[in-house]
Amino acid sequence: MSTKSQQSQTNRGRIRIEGFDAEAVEKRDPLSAWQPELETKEAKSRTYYAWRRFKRNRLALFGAVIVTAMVLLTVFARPWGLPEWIPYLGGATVQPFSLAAQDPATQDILVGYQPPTVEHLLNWPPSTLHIFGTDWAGRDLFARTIYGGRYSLSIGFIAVGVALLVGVPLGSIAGYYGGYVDEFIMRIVDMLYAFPFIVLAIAVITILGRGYWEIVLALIVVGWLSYARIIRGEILSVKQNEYVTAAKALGARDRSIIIKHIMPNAMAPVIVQATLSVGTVVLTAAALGFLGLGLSPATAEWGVMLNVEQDSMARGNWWAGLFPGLALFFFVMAINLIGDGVRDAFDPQGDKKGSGGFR
Amino acid sequence: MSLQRFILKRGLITIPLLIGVSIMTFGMIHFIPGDPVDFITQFADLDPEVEDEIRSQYGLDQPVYIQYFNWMSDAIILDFGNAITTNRTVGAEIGDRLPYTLLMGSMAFLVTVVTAIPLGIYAAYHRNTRIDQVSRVFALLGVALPNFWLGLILILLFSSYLGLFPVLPPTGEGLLSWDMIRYTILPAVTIGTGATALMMRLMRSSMVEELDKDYVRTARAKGLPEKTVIRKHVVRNSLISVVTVAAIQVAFIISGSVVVEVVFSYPGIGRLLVERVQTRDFPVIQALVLIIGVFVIFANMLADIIYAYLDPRIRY
Amino acid sequence: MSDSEPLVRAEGLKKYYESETDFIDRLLGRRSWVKAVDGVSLEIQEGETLGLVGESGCGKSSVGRTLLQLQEATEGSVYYRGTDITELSSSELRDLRQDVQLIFQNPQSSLNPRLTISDIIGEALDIHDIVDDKQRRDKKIKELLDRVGLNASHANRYPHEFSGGQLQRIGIARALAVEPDFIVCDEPVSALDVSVQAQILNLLEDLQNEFGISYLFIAHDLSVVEHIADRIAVMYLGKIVEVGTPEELFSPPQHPYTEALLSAIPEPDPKWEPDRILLEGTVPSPIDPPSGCSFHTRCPRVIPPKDFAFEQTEWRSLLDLRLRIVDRELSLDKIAADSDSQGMDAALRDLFNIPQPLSDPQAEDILSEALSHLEEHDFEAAEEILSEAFVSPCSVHEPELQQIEHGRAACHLYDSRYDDGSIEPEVRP
Amino acid sequence: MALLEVEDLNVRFYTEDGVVKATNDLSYQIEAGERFGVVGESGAGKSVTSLALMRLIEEPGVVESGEIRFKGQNLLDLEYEEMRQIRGNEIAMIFQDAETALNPAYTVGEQISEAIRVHLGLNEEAAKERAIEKLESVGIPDAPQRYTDYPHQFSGGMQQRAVIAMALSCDPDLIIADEPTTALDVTIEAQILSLLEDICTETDTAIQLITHDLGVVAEFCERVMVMYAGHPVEMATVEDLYYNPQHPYTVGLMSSIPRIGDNRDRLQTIPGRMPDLIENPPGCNFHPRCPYAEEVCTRMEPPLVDVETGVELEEVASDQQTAACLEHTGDLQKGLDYTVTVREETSMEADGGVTDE
Repeated sequence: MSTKSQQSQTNRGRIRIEGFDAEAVEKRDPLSAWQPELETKEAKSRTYYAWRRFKRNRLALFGAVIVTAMVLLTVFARPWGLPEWIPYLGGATVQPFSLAAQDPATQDILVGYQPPTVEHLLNWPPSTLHIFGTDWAGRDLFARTIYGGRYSLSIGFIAVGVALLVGVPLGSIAGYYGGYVDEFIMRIVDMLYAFPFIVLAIAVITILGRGYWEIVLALIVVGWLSYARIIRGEILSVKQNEYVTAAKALGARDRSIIIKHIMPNAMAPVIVQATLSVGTVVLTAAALGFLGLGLSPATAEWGVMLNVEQDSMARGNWWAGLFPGLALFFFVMAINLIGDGVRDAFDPQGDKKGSGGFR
Repeated sequence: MSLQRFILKRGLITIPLLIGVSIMTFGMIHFIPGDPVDFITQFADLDPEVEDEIRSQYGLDQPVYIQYFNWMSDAIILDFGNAITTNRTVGAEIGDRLPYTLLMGSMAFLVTVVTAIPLGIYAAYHRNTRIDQVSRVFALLGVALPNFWLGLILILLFSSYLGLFPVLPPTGEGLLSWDMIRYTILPAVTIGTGATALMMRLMRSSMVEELDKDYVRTARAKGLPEKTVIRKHVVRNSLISVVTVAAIQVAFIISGSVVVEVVFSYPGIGRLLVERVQTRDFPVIQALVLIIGVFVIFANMLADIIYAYLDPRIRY
Repeated sequence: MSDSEPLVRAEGLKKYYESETDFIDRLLGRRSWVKAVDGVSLEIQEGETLGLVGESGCGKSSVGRTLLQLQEATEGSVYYRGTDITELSSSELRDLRQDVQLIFQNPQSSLNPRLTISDIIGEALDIHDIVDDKQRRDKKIKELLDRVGLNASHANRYPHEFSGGQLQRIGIARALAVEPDFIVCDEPVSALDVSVQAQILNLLEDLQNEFGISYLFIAHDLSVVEHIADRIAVMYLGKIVEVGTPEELFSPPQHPYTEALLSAIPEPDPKWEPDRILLEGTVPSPIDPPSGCSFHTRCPRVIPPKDFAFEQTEWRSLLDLRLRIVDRELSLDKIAADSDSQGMDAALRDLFNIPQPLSDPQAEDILSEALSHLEEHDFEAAEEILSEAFVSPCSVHEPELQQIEHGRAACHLYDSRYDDGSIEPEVRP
Repeated sequence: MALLEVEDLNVRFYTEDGVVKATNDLSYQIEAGERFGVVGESGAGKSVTSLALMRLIEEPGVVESGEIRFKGQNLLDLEYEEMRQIRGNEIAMIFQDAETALNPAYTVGEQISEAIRVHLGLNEEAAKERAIEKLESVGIPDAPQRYTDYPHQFSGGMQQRAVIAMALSCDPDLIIADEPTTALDVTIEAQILSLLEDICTETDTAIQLITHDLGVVAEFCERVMVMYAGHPVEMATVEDLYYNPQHPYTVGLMSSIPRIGDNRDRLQTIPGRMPDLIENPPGCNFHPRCPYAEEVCTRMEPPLVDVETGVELEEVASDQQTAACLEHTGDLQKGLDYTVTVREETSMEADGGVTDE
């Protein structure tokens, strides 16, 4: 600092106040026990606050309970063995429990379309334990419904997981590097977006044919688009933050900037979208099953079951289609509740409102 | 940027998109493992000569890009060749079905707009009250209910038990006859439920966002009556952003119609698509996929242009 | 100024951004450039603070970022200790980051919300391998926090728990971690309250005294810069219009823009009687800056044209009228309707405070002719007449930074060649 | 009776983290035609005060107690419809950020004339004419043309002028200007301030100017209230406040602002930071940051008293100086120890307050 010359033409700065001794305050012992908030609270990350908000959201917890329960039901529906191709252990049973008394595939034409009645629930003859009734072939609907969850749920989680693995890296590259890479990737996304979700899935099925992994693949082809779009948009906005410039100014490499600074701050909306997508994907998979473009008609998949029973439902055998539909509905609803909860946890509108108008 | 300029720009962006979509649709058949002739002949055992004849008849002996150009130049004049299963022209097949889907789609769209927008506005204005909670539950139901299952239940309830609507589609009636419209109500409502839930949510959130804007506070500070504040400054602005959502609705309704038409045995293009996928009638599938893709692209373009027209920041 | 090579020196620095053109424009080859920085030269000595002042959009932040090579310069060179850093490879640039650092305006957005304070400062240490083992790293972080006046026990907290002033201290600690010799401070106190602002300014000064760091201190507030800078550069529309020590800058003769800027700052002294210079209009767009001296459209001291005898205010009013005609920003119908039958000529003169008649009869003739064209709504003719007759060197020649009585300024007022308003500087006396 | 009398106003925000005490027993008056400043750092409760006057505090904020008398009438008692008639008509507001305060979907002109139509009952044509007049009066060139422009077509300074024109549209008696120039450059700020000053003198409108900039206050206002942590800590005419501050916080603020040409090498600072208004320090809220604080300050909450008599006043005359520091009630032992010097003029002693020694 240079010393300032005395004569200032502007006649500014005439007033001078001296004696307000800030250092004295810093040196003296605090007069009272009062401490600024920072001193009294423990260190908590934003993830912690998000988790706390999620836990407080009763609807979201309810959703989480339903999803967990359904996952457990499907896992313990029937015993579970390792695939045959694994050497030595092939065929070994890993999960020995069986919640469903009957095998979902056991037919008994004699009891076909047996409605669920109170009698069935109270009388406990082991052979007629059909609490959800039976379908046209006399197969136990309870067993079929909880066993059928294996298809829908696994398709949902696998397809969303893989779609994330495809969409997030592609979207990130597009968003971070921009330019021609961005143009190329996003134009492909735009083109695929021209086809409605299920139409595109049907088109892929047309090419690949039917089957479990074919459905999963079709749903991945359809699913990665939204993640790529969202993460790209998020990255474009996160990139504007000065902490990214700060990292560059420190000499950080691109890779470390993406991993450390950009991705953690851009992921929240993707996670929300992925959660909600599990619901959409399960619905679409069931719809494909319903349209006869999914698994084979004998499979206990929810959509397929509804397809097989649609005419008899219209004829009044309401239970034949009620339970698979309800299962589908509860699962998707629960997923949506969780998704909403996650969104509110990450983007606490309530908090912003909390101090809204106050400044 | 002027509006004309915006339209020009938006139109120019659409061209490569259309080309891309057409190439993808055309390429579909070439991704399928196996010989295209087999699909045309339905895997019949034929002499190699006959096969070659079919090959040249369908232009399959030419290089791929020539095939594309031929297919595309025909497609532009809506000539998609003959359907394999029925041997009628694809154009005629689709022409028969398309009006029904348009009828159902527009009814569903109407249902959606008429219910979703007022409900969304109402919920947003009374946010965090019981009314808002109820609307949230409704939205959740709409999103989570599988539309094919909902359709089945509606048939069971309204057609089978109450007999309010016919179970089977009327035959021999015109498109806009009362019977046809009555028959279309249930499928339209089925699709509309999901679409309404989606749009209501978006309307609500866009309105909530608007309500927090500074200019709403300004309008209140000006002493405008609350009704004017909401109608003029909040609803109008949030409607502008909902226009874009309407385009998403189009895709959503098309998706829905594919499934719901099957549930109701409705004679539209959705059911046609599903039927022909099962019989592997590729010319029809290709034509339908292309038409749907082009339709969605134009719907999006239209929405963007309307948005630009409504938003003065783009208009001027 | 010393003769030795300055620590940082920029020469003819230009930074143009492509303005938001869409692809139709690109297709037609029409591109326009935002001239954020348009030929800036400056030098910063070791241990010196150079203040860079200007209004929003004048390009001061771009200068800072280009100096650090966070943005590529469109033209010009930046020398750090004599080497041209615009030529460096990316790995050499990374090494340079250990010597030059940046402090940001917005303390909230400049710290990653998902990292703890020790992660944030530690990153700087890790990138340049400043400490090798964890213990020394922790100790160094604590030292840094201590140095910037924060409680070292808060190292594992997250940014959202701190106030703006504390966050700014963390930002300073991060910059200090690599022990730089030069720091660009980009509006470091603008977002802070006055009491905290003073704390940060004092901290920056203490650090300078302790470590001999040089600063480029960017701000829009002259009173803040005056307190921290050894020299101040004033920017207007991408160019430096005046440089000097605070005393030089605040004592006349000055660049008219500096004068206006200074006079606009409200003084916290109710009895102070300002002799205020109110600038008309707003800063022109940097896409298409005015010809000649870019300040001439708002300057209260534009040199009058050579052949006329104008009063200064009269000339300024005339210039304003001309600029409005050029922009076609006159609703003649409304003016005519409001003129109370006194005629368009008089109404327009009224509006722009142009006397009737002008003090120079020759100029009066030209003006009345132009006004009569306006009466017929013929903007083009009026524009042509006025633009042809009244030409000032300020609108024709771009002034260069030159030595004036105090410091250096870029203004034709201090160039004897233009004293008479002539526009042909070749004809030297 | 003053134009505006605020008495013991308490505004609370019930947030997740606790109750935010945004204003605490706030009382002040504004006379007709007066230019009244409210100064304080961010979080001091300035804006809440202005929103409370308009009854525009939103969830989860509540006006807990107090009175706001405008022309003798308690605004808090009014029916919604009556209050609406006052808003924009008798009390108008200018917001900080003109860009967001204007609705992007309507023309600037329409946004001005809608208020005119509502309050003055003019028809479309007459309202438009009046709006254009107002636009002209705030110095917008070519107003008839600009009337049909949209906000995004205006520059920042012009937008702020339009917002001012909007506030003026119904000739209010009181304008509440909330940081009207903070978002603007100094040269534009100077234009806007001189415009506001002209308007006030011409139309005899009172202005409550909220700002954190002590320079703006000195230049524009006649009387000032300094706020700290939701409390008014000092109220005085600008001359008194700047030349003879009586509350340690005011003193701290005054000594920490950088002034051009004051030849100081180092700025003085106020240590620490403002409390978060949820859990305020006991006694005097300022004591943890105050160099003059004593043990008594942690126990007693200082009332706002006349600095000369040490008496709490029911009604404060406009030239009286009041401050909320125990020094003035005689409870402080060591007193305040600071000096105010004015260069090239006689040095004024303010050692330990004026009353005691």
